[in-house]
Amino acid sequence: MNPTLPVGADYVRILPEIVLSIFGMAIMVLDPLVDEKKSQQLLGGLGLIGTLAGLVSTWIMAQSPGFAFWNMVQVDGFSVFFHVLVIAIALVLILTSYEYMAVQQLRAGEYYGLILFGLVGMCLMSSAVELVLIFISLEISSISTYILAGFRRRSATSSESSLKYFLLGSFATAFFLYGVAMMFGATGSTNIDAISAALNSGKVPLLAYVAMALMFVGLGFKVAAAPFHIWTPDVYEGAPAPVVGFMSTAPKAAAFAVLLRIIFEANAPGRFWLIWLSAVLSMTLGNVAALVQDNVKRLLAYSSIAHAGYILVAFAAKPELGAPAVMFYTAAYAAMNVGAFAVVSHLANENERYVTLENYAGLGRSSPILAGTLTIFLISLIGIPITGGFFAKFYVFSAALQSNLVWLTIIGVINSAIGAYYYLKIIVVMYMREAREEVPVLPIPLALRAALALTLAATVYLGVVPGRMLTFVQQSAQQLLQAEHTSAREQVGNAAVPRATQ
Amino acid sequence: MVPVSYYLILSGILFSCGVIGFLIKRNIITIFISIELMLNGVNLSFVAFAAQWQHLSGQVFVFFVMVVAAAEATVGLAIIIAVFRTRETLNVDHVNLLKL
Amino acid sequence: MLHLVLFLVFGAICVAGAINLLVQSHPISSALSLVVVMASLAVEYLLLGAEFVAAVQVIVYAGAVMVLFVFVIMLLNAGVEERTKGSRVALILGIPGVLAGGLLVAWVLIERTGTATVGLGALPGFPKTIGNLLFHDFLLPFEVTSVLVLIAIMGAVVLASRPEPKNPEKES
Amino acid sequence: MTPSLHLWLIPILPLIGAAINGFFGRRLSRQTVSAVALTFCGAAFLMGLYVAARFPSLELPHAEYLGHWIRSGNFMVNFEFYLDQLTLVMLLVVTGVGFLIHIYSVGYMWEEGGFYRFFSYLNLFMFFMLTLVLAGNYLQMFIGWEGVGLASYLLIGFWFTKDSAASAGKKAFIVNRIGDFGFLIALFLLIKHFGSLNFSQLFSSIAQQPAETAGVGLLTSIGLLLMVGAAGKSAQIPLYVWLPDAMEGPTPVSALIHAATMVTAGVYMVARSHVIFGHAPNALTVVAIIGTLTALFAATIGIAQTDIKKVLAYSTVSQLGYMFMACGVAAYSAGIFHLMTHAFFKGLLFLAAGSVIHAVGGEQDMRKMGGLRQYIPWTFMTMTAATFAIAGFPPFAGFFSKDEILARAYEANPAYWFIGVTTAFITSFYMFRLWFMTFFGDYRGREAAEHGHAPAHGHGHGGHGDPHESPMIMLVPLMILAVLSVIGGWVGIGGRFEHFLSPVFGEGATAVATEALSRSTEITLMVISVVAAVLGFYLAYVLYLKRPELPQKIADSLGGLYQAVVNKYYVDEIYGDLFVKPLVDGSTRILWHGVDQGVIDAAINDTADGARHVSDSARQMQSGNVRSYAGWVAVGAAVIIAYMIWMGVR
Repeated sequence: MNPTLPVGADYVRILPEIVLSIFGMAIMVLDPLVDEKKSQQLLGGLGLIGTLAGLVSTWIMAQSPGFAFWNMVQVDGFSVFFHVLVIAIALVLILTSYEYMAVQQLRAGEYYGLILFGLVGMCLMSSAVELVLIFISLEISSISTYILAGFRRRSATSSESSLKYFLLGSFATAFFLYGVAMMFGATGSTNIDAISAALNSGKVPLLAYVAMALMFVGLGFKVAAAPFHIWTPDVYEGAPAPVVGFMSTAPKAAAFAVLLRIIFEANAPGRFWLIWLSAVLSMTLGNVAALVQDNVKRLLAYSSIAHAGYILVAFAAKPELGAPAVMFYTAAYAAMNVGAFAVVSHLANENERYVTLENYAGLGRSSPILAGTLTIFLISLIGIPITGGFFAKFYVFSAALQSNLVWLTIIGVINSAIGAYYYLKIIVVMYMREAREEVPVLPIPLALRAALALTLAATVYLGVVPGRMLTFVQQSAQQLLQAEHTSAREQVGNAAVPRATQ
Repeated sequence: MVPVSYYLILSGILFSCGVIGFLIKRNIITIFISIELMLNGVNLSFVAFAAQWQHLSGQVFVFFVMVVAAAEATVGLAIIIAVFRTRETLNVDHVNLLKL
Repeated sequence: MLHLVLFLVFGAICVAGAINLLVQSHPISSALSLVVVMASLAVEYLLLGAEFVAAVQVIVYAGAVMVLFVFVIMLLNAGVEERTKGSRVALILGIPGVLAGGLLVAWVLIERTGTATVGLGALPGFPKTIGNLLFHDFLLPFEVTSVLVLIAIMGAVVLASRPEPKNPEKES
Repeated sequence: MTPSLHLWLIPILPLIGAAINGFFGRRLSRQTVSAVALTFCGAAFLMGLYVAARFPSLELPHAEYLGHWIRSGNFMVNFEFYLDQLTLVMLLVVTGVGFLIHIYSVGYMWEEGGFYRFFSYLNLFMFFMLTLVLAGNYLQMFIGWEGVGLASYLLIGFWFTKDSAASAGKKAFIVNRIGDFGFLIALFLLIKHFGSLNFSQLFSSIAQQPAETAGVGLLTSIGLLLMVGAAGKSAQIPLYVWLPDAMEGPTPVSALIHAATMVTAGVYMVARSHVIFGHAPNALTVVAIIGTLTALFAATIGIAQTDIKKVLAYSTVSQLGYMFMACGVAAYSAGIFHLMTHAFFKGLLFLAAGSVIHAVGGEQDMRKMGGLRQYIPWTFMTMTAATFAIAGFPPFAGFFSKDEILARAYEANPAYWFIGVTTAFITSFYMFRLWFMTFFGDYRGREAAEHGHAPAHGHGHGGHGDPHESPMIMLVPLMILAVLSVIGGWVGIGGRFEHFLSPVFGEGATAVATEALSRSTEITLMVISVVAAVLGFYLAYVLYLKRPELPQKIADSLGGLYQAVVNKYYVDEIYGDLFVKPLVDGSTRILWHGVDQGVIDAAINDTADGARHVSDSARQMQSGNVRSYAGWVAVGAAVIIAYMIWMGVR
C-alpha cells in the first residue's frame, strides 16, 4: 500500500468544499448561542459570507487545475464553472431567504447550515470523477434538499412535499446505485476515466448498457426529465418558494454536470434515442401540462420540466456542440428561474398564502418593480432576444441542428412556442387584470433587491453580451471532452483503484 | 465454486422485491423499509462483483452505502414523524394534498 | 459444494425474508423480516470473503439502523396497514414493469456473466486491507460522509422536533 | 475606407428616450414626457437625414463594426450595422413617418392615463425597428424582429383594462411567435451550412452556388422558412389573423406599427434576402402566390367591415400582399417602392381615422358617422388625398407604385396581374365606401347616441357634443403626410427609384423590366388599372351615396357568401377549433386530470366496477399518490432497460 499523505495541492483542489463546510459548522455551533431575534441576521449573514468565501476559494482552486485525492476529484474549467454556478445560486437564495424566513417565522440556523452543507455536495458532484464519490455527494445534495423542502413544518403541504421528494428520491437513488454496481461489474472500475477507457476499447459489455440505463433513471429523476419528472410539480408546490428556486436550479445543475461527465466523457453507448425520447417527452409533457395550471409555483414546476427537456436536446447533439450548450443553458436557466422564484417568494407572504395566478392580478399597478422584474424573467423563460433565455435556446437548438437533429429541433421550437402561452398568461394577469382581492405587497427589503438585481443583471448579461461566457463554456467543455483521452493514459501508471491480488 | 451470476441473481431478486414493496405497501415506514431492501440488494452486487474482479474497492463501496443508508434512515424517519404530526396518518394513499 | 449449499440455504432464507416483508401487513413484522434478510446477507458476504463488511452489516445495519426503524414504528404506534386502493397505476403498470425489467436484467446477468465463478472466501476483505483503502484511496469520500452525517443530524433536529406553536397554520 | 457615421446612435437615441420615460416618466409632466420622446425620436430622424446627406460620398455597402458579440468556434456574430440604398429608404421611412406619428400621438394621447408609458413603449419600438433595419447580420435583425413584436404586444395591450385588448395583444404575440420560429430555424440552417449570418459574407457565398430550380433543396427550404417568418410579421395568409385584432391598440400605434413600419419588416426581410430567394425560384413562387392570394382575400373581407379601423387593417393586409407579390416576381424595388408610398398613405389613413374617431367621441362604427366633411374639413381633405392615393388615381403616390408592381406582375404571369387588378378595383371600392360613409351624407352619430348607444370604444373621448376638429398638433402631421401621399410617388417616374435601388438588387432585375414590356403594353396596363380604380369609385358612389338602400339588398341576395365575408370567412373560429381548443382540452383532459387516474383508472373503473365506484372514482379523480409515481418510475426504468439491452444486443 502506498503510504503517502495528501499534499497541499490536494486540499487546494477541494478548497471551496472545505470553506463551505467550515462555515456550515460555524452556523451550526453558533445557532444555539445567539438569541432567536438576532439569529436570522447573524446566521444569514454568516451564510452569505460563507458563499462569498466559497466563490473566492473557487477562484483559488481554479488556479491549480488537476486531479486530487488519488483521482477522486478533478479540477478543470468544467468543475470551476459548476462550482461558481451553484455557489452563486446559493448566494441569491440566501439573499432571498433573509426576508422569507422572517415572514414565515421559521428557525434560521439549520436552514443556512443545510444550504451550505448541501452546496458541498453539489460542488463535489461537479468535480468528482469517481462514481462512489458522485454517489455520496449526490446524496448530500439530495438529503439536504429533502429537508429544506419540508422546512415549513407547520404546513401539511410542505411536509408532504418533503415526504414525496424523499421517498421517490431515495427510490431513484437506489436505481442509480444499482447502475453504479453494474458499471463496476461491467468494467471493474468506478473511476469515470477508467470506465471511459474500458468502454472505448473493444466491445462494450451488455452489462454496461444496463448500467447506463439504471444510472440514467437516477440522474433523470434528479434533473426532472420525463418519464421521471412526475414528482416535480407536487414537490415544488409544497416546498418553500425560495427553496424551490434553489432546488430547481442548483442540484439540477450539479446533476447535469454528472450527466455530462458520464454521458459525454465516458461516451455512453447507445444513448441517442433514449435521450431523444426523454427530451421530447419532457418538453411536451411539461409545456402542455403547464397550460392549465393556476398555481404559479406549480406552473413553474412544469416549466422546469420543459426546460430540462430543452437541455436534454443538447445532450442528443454532438458532444463538442452539446456540452457547451448544456452549460450555457443551465447558467441562463439558473439566473432567470432563481430570479422568478425570488419574486414569487416575496409575494407569497405569510404561510405562502398568495401563490395562485389570481393573486398576481393587478401586480403591475401595485408593485411595478416586482411586476417588471418578473416580466423580464418570464420573457427570458419564453426565450425572447436580449435575455439569457433566448441565447440559451438558440445555442441548444443550433447545436442540435448542426448535429442533424432536424426533427428534435422542430419539436423543441414548437414546444417553446407553446410555452410562450403560459408565461404570457402570468404577464397578462399582472398587467391586464384588476385585482379581485386585496393582496398585500410587503416593502422590498434591501437583500431581496440585491438578489433581484443580481439575477436580473445575469439574465440580461447573458442575453446581451454572451460572448465571454460562451468562450468560457466552450473551453471548459473542450477540457471535459479531452480529459477522456489524456487522463485515461495517466491512469495506467497511477492506478486509481488498487488491485488486491490473490 | 459458485457462479457469480447466482449472487447477482439473488441481488436482483432482493432489489425487485424492494421495488415491488414500494409499489404495494401502504404504510410509509414499510415503504421506506422496502427502499432499504433495495439498497441491500445492491450491496450484494457490489460484493459479488468485487469478488469477480478481485477488486477490494467493491467492499469499500458497501461500507459507504451503509453510511448513506443510515443517514437516509435518520432523515427519512424524521420526515415521517413530521408528516405524522401534521396529518395523523401513516397511510401513503392519504398523503395526497398535492396533486394534478 | 459446501459453498453452493450454504449459498442456496442462506439465499433461500434471504428471499423468504424479502417475500415475508412484502406479505406482512404490520410494519413491525416487515422490519423484522428485513433483519432476517440482512443477517442472511451477512452470511453471503462471509461466503465471498468480505469479513469486515459482514460484521458491519450485522452491527450497523441490522443492529443500529433497524433499531431506529423499530423505535419509530413504536413511537408512532403504527398499526396494521389499511388496504386502501390509492393507486392502480402501481399495480397495473408498476408490477409488470418491475417483473419485466427484473427478468431482462436477470437474463443479462445469466447470459453475459454466467461463466465466471467464485470460490469460497474469494476475496478476503480483512479490516486492515479495507482500512488501508478507506483511509488512503477513499479518504475523500470517507471524509465527505461526515458532512452527510452532519446533515442527517441537522435534518433530524429540524424535522422531528416539535414545531413552535406560534401561529398554528390552518391549511386544509 | 469610408468614415464612420456612428450609425449605432440611430437606434440608441430612441432607446435613451424610452429609458428616461420608462424610469422617470411617472414623475415628469406631460410636456416633459412628450418633449423627451420627440427629441430623441427627432434626433434619430435628423441622423437619418444626415446619413442621407452623406450618402453620395459613401462607399456602398457601408458596414460599421462595433465589436464582436458571440464567438463560438468558427462561427462569429458581431455588432455591426449595414448601410446600403435599401437601408437608407427604410431608415428614412421609419424615422420620418415615425417622427410624424410621435408628434400626432402627443395630441391624440394627451387625455389618456399612462401617457409616459405610451411614449416609452413607442420609443422602445423605434429602437427595435431601427435595429432591425440597420442590422448587419441576421441575428441582429432577429433581435429587432422579436423586439418589435414585443413592443407591439405592449402597445396593442396598452388599454389593458379592456379584455379584448389584452387578448388581442396575446394573439398578436403568439401568431408572431409561429412566424418567428420559421425565421429562427432558417437562421439555424444558415449557420449550419454557411457558418455565418453576416449579410455580406453570407450572400457572397450563396451567390457562388447554383440556383435550385427543381425540388425543395436547402436554399428553397431556407427561403420558405424565411417566408413563414415574413408571413407572421407582415400578416400574410395564413398568419394574418392577428392584424385586424391588433386594432384594439391606440390609433397612432396602428398607424406606426400596423401600417407604416413593423408589418413591412417582412417585406424588408424578403427584399434583404433577395440573394437567397434569387437562388430558390420555387420559394419565390410561393412568395408570389401567398402575396397575390392575400391581396385578394383580405380586400374582399375589407368590403364588409363596418369598423373604420378594421377596414384599414384588412386593407393593410391586402396592400402587404401586393408588396409580397412584387417580391415574388423578383421586382424587389417595386415592392420597396410600394412599401414607401404605402407608409405615407396608410399611415395617413390611420392618423386621419384617428382624428375622425377623436372627433366623434371614440366611435369607430362607420354606420354611426357620415357627413363629417363639414365638421372636420382638414381631416377630410387629408383623408381624401390618402384615399385617392391608395385607390391608385394618378398622380397620387399609390398609382405609381401599384402600377409598377402590376406591370412587373404582368410580365411574370398575367394571372398575378389579373388578380392584382381585381384587387385594385376592390380596394378602390371599399376605400371610397369608407370615404362616403364617413364624410358624406348626414351625420348619423346623434341618433345613435340618443338611442342610448354608449360609444363602444369610449376611452376618454366620451362626452362630446358635435364632432369637432382635432388640435393643430394632430393636423400638422396629417398635412405633411398628405403632401407626401400626393407627391411621394413622383420619385418613381421614369424608373428613378428603381435605378436608385439597383445596386442592391442587381442590374438584371431592373433592366429587364423596362425592355420586356413595350411602351404600348405598359400604357394599356396603366389605363386598365386606372379604369379599375375609377370603377371602384363609381360603384361606391352609387351604393353608398346615391342609393344607400342597395347594399342591404345585395347583401340579402348574396346571403351565405356575404355572411362568410362579414365573419371574415370564419378563419378565427376555424383556428380556434382546430388548434387552440384541442391543445387546451387535451391538456385539461389528458394531463390535468392525470393520465394516471383519468385514463387508466377511469377505464378500469368503468368496466370492472361499474356504477358503484363512480362516486369513489370521482373522489379518486386525482393523482398525487406516491405509489403511482413510483409505478411510473418503475415502468420508465423497465422501458429504458429494455431499450438499452436491445441496443446492446443489436
